[in-house]
Amino acid sequence: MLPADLKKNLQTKIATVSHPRELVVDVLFDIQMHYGHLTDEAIHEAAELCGMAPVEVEELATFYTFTFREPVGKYVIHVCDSVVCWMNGYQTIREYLCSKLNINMGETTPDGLFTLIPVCCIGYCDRSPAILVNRKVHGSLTPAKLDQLIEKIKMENPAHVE
Amino acid sequence: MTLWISGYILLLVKFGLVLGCLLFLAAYLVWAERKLLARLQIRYGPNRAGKFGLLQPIADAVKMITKEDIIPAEADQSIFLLAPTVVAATALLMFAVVPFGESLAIMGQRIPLVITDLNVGLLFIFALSSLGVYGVALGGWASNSKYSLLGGIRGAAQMISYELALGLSLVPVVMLAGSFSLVDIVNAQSGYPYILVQPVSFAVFFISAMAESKRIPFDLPEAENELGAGYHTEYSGMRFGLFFIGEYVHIQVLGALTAVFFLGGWHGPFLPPFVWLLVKMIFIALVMIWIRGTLPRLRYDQLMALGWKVLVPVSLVNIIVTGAVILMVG
Amino acid sequence: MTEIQQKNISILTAITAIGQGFATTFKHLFRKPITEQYPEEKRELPARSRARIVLTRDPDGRERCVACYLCSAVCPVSCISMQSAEKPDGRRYAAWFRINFGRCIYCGLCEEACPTSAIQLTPDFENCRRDILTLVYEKEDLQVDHGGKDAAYNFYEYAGVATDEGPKGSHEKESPPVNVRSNMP
Amino acid sequence: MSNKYPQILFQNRKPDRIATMAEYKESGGYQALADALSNRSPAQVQEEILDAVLLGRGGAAFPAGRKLETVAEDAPHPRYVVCNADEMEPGTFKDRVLIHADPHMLIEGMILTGYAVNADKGIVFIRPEYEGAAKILEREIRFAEKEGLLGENILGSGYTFFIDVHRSGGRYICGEVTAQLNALEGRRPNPRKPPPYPTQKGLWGQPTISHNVETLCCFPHILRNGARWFRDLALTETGAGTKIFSISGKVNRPGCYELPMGVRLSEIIEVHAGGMVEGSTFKACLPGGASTGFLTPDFYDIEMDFDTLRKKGHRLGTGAIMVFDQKTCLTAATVNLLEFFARESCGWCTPCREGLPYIKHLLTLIENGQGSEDMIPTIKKMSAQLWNSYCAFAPGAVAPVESLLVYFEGEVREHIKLGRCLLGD
Amino acid sequence: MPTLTIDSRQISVPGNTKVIDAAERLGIMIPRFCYHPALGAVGACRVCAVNVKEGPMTGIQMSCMLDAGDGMVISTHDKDAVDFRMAVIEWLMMNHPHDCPVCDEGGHCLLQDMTVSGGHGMRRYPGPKRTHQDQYLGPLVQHEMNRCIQCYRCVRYYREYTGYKDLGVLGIGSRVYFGRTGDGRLESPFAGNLIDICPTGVFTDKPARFKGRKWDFERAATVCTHCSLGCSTITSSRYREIIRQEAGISPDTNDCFICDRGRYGFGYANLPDRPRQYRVNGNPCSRQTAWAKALDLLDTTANTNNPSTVALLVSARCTLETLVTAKHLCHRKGWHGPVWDAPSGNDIKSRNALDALAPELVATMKDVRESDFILAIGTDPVNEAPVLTLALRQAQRNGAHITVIDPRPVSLPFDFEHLPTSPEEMGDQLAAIVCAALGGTDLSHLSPAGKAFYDDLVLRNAAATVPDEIVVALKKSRHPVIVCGTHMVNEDLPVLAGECARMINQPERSAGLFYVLPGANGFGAAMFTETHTNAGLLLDKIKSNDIKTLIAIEPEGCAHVHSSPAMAGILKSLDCLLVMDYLESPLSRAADVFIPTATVFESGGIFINQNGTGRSMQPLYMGGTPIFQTGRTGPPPRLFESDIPGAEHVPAWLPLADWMGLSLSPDNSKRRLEILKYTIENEPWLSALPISGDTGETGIKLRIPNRRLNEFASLPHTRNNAGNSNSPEISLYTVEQTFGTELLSSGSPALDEVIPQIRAAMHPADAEFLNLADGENLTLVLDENHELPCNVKIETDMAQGFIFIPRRPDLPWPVPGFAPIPLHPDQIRREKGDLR
Repeated sequence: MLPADLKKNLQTKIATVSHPRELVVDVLFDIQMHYGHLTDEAIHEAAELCGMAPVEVEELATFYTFTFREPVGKYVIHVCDSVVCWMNGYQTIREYLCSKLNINMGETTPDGLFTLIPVCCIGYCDRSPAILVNRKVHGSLTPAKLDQLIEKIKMENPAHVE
Repeated sequence: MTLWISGYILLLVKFGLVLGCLLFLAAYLVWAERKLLARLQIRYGPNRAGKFGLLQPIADAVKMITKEDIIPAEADQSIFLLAPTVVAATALLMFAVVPFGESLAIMGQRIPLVITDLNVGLLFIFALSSLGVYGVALGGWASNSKYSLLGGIRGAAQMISYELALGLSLVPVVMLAGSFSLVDIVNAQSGYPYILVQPVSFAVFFISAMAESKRIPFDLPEAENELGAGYHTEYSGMRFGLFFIGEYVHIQVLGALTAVFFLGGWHGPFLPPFVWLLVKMIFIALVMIWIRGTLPRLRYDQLMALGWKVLVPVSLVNIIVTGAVILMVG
Repeated sequence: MTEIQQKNISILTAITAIGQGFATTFKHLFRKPITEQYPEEKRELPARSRARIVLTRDPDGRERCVACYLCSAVCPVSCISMQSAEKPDGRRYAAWFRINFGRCIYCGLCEEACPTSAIQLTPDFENCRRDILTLVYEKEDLQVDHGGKDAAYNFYEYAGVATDEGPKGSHEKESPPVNVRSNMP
Repeated sequence: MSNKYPQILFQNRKPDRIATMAEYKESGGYQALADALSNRSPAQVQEEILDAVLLGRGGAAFPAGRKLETVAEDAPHPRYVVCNADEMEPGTFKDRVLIHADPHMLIEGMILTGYAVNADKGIVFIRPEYEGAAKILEREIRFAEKEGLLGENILGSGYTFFIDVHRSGGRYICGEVTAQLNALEGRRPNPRKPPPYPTQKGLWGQPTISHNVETLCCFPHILRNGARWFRDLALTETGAGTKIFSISGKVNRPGCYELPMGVRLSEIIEVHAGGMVEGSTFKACLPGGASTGFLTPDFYDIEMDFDTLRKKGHRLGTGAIMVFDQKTCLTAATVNLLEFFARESCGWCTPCREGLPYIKHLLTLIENGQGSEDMIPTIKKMSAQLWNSYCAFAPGAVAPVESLLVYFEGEVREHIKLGRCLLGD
Repeated sequence: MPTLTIDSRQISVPGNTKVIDAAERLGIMIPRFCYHPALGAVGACRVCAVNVKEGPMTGIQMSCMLDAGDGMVISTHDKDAVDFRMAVIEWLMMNHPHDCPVCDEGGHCLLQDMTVSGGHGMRRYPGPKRTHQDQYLGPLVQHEMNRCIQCYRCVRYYREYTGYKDLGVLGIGSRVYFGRTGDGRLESPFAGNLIDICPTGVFTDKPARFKGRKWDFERAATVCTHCSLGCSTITSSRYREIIRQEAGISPDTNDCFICDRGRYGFGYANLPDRPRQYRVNGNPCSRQTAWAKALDLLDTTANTNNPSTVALLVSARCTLETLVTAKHLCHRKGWHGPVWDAPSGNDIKSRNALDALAPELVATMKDVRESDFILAIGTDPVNEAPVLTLALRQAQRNGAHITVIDPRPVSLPFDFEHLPTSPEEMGDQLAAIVCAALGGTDLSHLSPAGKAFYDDLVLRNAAATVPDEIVVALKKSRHPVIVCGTHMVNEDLPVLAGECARMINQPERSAGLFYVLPGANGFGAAMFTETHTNAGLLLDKIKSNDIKTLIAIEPEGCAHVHSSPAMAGILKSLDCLLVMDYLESPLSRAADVFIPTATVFESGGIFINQNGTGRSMQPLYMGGTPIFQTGRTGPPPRLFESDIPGAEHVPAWLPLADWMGLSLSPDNSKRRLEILKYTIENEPWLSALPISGDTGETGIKLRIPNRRLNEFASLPHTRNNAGNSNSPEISLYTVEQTFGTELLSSGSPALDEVIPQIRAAMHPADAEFLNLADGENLTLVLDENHELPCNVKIETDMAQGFIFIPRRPDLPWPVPGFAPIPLHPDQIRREKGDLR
């Protein structure tokens, strides 16, 4: 169930546009923010809000990269695997992340903190190799930098540290 | 009066004997042909019914008689039924003028060993052999099947063509013997058989005779691989058997005629006359089988060319030569 | 002149050729026949001879026939009939399968059409019966307990349908099932 | 190192922060808007743009002025202007830099475009990776509205225009104009096949003008300084204006550089990008993003201009130059590019959906040394056949493959012969 | 008319023709997957590539996307085009499983055909195959996603064509998935068409799963008999069992699609308990015995009683041959009837409708699809004539305004206007709309009757208010169609609707009139049954002993009165009951003589659909007990027999013709032609039908004997005020539902699972008055002997003062639904405790 204020908020937002369905991606992002990922319930709620059929929303949710239909961690790390990053050390970064977090691409750490997902070019080729952490970019990465980043996040989320 | 009656009895006895012998011989000729043909082809031939398959003809006869007589729905029924009998009957009738030996004298009566000694026996034979064509042509036509029809047409064309050569080939023989009667012809050969003086005539006669009896290599009317079985494709059971009998009686008739015209008929040393005739007949039949086992079938145009372009001219030339020789020798 | 000579020669050769032919056949008269005496002498037929039809089994001993009707469709004499049905595990099979050997002409088209190698022709050819109804073979009569000529083949390993052979994606040359809701791009 | 060429779009670019509205105005911003609203008719605006030979900077290089003209005078309202900020071509990042450098330039460009076609609403369609840029735009749009530069009755001219920022869900195909319209409508972003063209029936069936960020940013400058000035900025006869080149790969200073149209590739690499990195030599580059073909050292001196490259059988695309050195296996790079394209195909038409994975699979086998000689003609033929797909996605996707097999066929065959990749990984 | 050259042959086609269609006119079949005439072109599959040699765009082009242009030169067998098509097939086959042997589509699979004809015979792609998990889509459609070739036909059909929204395309790229959000039955009652429309085996017929292959089926074009629309179907049978039905193509009626009721409703013909034996007094007997007994009984009655004590009952499921023979028999013998056994006075209303149907106004389904304004009154399309919904949807997609005036909670899969109105007020609403739309129109050309009618409309107009947009839409409309039902209306409404259509038919606006009639042959039944009687009167006459002998031929309502003492009493007062039917019913069990009849699949027959189009079908198969019943699960018995077991049945007209003294040939097919000849020649109205009985693909439009366009009927001016809202009574109506109420299809085992639970729909206000909540169980006390348990379903979108329950044949019913039943609140009990 969506919290009343979020629902209200979305309803007001939708009321301002002429076609409710044009906001479906924004609604999905907001609901995703609430649940962490798009649960089946979330799909139905988004559908109801936008006046669409659930399967129409599902069509979009399964289409886009940034709508997660499966559970993800608190921090979603998108690792760019397109050609420039690939040329400049994507392999190293990916392997380092996988071994450091002890998961494969597409998986979530058991503590629910990190999810690793490959992504196509994120437009930071000048700072390759680059990753997005919750859509915030981190470029020109080295293993040392990654260590810092992950340690910092882990520090900020003590509850998740086992 | 009694003479009249005894003559009839005698005739009937002769009929019975000749018919029985012919049919028996025909049956065993089939056996012999199958057996010999098999050996020519390194096979065994019939060997299941009796020792050496000797009971095979009887088995065949039983089968033929008991098999269903199928008449095609579209066939011309009466003619279809009649045709085989024409073939068989004409073949059998030809034997009426074939002499088996000198006349016997029993109880003071002179019994000629021929069913009837016609003074135009030769013509009688030609007439019957021409009639045989009707059986083939009618059978082929009445079946209302394209294979049969083609077979019948071929048969008619072939027999008409070779009839001529056959007749011409015998003109020298008649010239030599001076008679149309078969008895006279045989008697004329008491010294030497005509084959010695008329080898060309013999060859033409033999080839034409084979063509007349539709034997390989002249079996185009029934050519199995192109026409099914030709004019008798649609026949089954004993009606088919009649065609079969006709063919094998024909072989015997031709064997006998060859013997009569060229091999001195029943003349021969040591053995009784009719045995000689039999031996000569069988010999000719065996030669025919041997030819069958060796030669492939002619093509239709080859067949016609052989008949018209080779055999007829050759026999004509032979007649002139023979006539000239007779005139010269006197 | 030369032409006539040549013609003479050709007639001569023809006659000798015919003569040779007669000689050959005559010689054959004295050779021992090569015929095999069938019921007394029996010989092993090649494995691919086409005679009695069987229904073979998978390597694991299960029915191969999926009752796809291809053999009955291709049969030129319409001697095969069957009814397909589904097993609880999702396999398609023949609820009944019947071949009328009274009609069968042993052409082998059914075997060629069979996509699962189930129906096969065997060299077993002595199948004459007096009662024509006994020539109608049911599934039980046709089934054998081996894989015949193609012993290793298992159709369900390749077909891609979910059965007890394995779920989707577990068969030969298959990727695991697509997860359409995956977070992976 | 400073740039000797005039900086037009990057005039207010600062290394550490975004140009404010005040700074933009100071550099002459919004003058073109005020001038157009009061002194020019929409038709005149269109004419000026057409005159400037401004070619679309998003990759297709369609004349921007011509596109404006296709919106009929009596077309129904509302009309839309869509700003395509869904920059997902690998190697391209100019739009992000532009928005981060001077967001108001884009806003003014959009208003001007809106004015030129009498549009009612502008929508910035932005990719979710650029969340920062989206936030900046939203904020600056609010500022502009407060200043009366946007919204109802702009600068008292009676012209009303609103701008919304719309976030994509993140897919390459959303950058395709017609697919983008579907995405904006909350439908699956499959491309639509014209006709009708978006300028007749676009978003919600209404006339819609869609432009790339960089194209829109050129509008204020053209209108302020004139079409002639804009054309003269280019170094070549056929080019017009400046182009932002985003250079990445094995160069010392990757980044965005505003250079005149027609600048030589060698100059871009050696002067502006600081040359190749230590120990690397130039092997090839992709001149305009992932959907263009490889430029070999033979083209090292080429003038970077839409027309020149087209004549040589290449495309300038987005002007995103990715430089490969001799240590990079181009087969592997192409496999990576194909991986990207196969993943991003929307799945609408068969050649793209199935053909790209097919070619990718074959090329991967070759790269891994499991290939065979007969795969090369198969790939060639199939690449050519992919040109017959529904939208321009698949032809773009096979561009690197086709050029790989033209210029580097030997290298590919080497893989097959040796059964492995010569250049590691 | 552009003229273009395709493969060196020229053709002229109308503008806007696609090249693929132009080629088809030349007989050149260009391969296609995503293209479908009903769905249009989208250019997704790319398999219809041709090479354009001359034209605006040369080179490889998709023929489905390309408008035929003047002077185009096109090659379909050019090497480039063939190569490209072969490549497309290879791509499609990359991931297609090799499971054709176990796939039900095998044998009529477009992909198989295209793969073979496209020349791609050998797999070249070395990679693994993609797989998908399947979904459960309900009992009718089987899903096997591995086989998908992503042509998008299914979603385009399901979402765009029908308007239902629970099937979609999920995912992206090569992992796109066509399915629902989760397992579950497809909501659309037209989901079965997915089976036809899928070019390969993703959606297959579940009830027919693994039953056989197309080449083994006896197939014939048939006409659907599950409502009055007369959709084209193609029926397949094998081993004396009907296996499956597909949609036939008939542009004037169903286009390319049918509803699931029509698709799966054939089950009654296969039922194991279908009566296949003659019976005398309930005991099985031979045909001769039963025949003799029947003759004997009829003779006795005719001698001892007046012939008018014999009555003949027919229904709308009888074929035209049966109806005509029955009529002539009655006339010749002086019997009572034939009486149309129709519920709810549908017979009278249908006759009224046909009286008002001017030939010029007759609208076909095609007219409905192409209409721009549709006013549906007294009909619930999805439930009464499902395929009409699809026609409405097509009109709506093209921008038509659709209004439904009906008391029921009508739901359609698209946007429309619903005015929930009680049957009494529907006429007023209609009058108000027409009147308002005609305001300002010049009506001077009207005849006096027309003027009088208009005045009546104006009078009625005052009684109702209607939304303005309907009036505006009607005013703008060029091709409005009035659709009028016959079930949920008063007796005069069909006439009113017909006259209104006449009224709005102006020079600038050509109006159409479309009636929804009861039963497959409602048209025929209305034409050939006696007008002065009906089933209700017949029952009265039996009760009063005026009728002593009843011959019931394939009856509708009377047959399905379950164990009702009242009915049993009625039957007891008969001297003789003769039943002919192919369904088992209480009536057939009570018959003195029972004659099993053939279904339309076995006997063929002509049906006249609601717009007067005669459609015939040929017999599909001989009939007889299906082999799966004689052989159980095992093989069929190994017997040589000349008789087909269970094929004793005769067409219903045969005994009638026999009694009438017609001498018919003993040969089945000859006999059929003879009765057709008799039927057509003896009814001048049917003369347009060919004596061969072959009406072709689209049927033959009959000339409806009727009034001219400018004649108006005079209507009763006063309206029936029976439904007084102050009365505490609530009217209980039995209504049709897509599944479960139509007599024939409700016996189909395939549909068992989709028949919904019996729920009593009521307005929230009524529910509040009765103190009932949604989902609550309640019992309706019909009389002292009959109670009906059901479940409350509160519907906001319906008229007040009604309870609607589905008219299921298995309802315990005191009177077989001839009229609405007024219920006093006391008769509505909550299951637990008393009301209030």
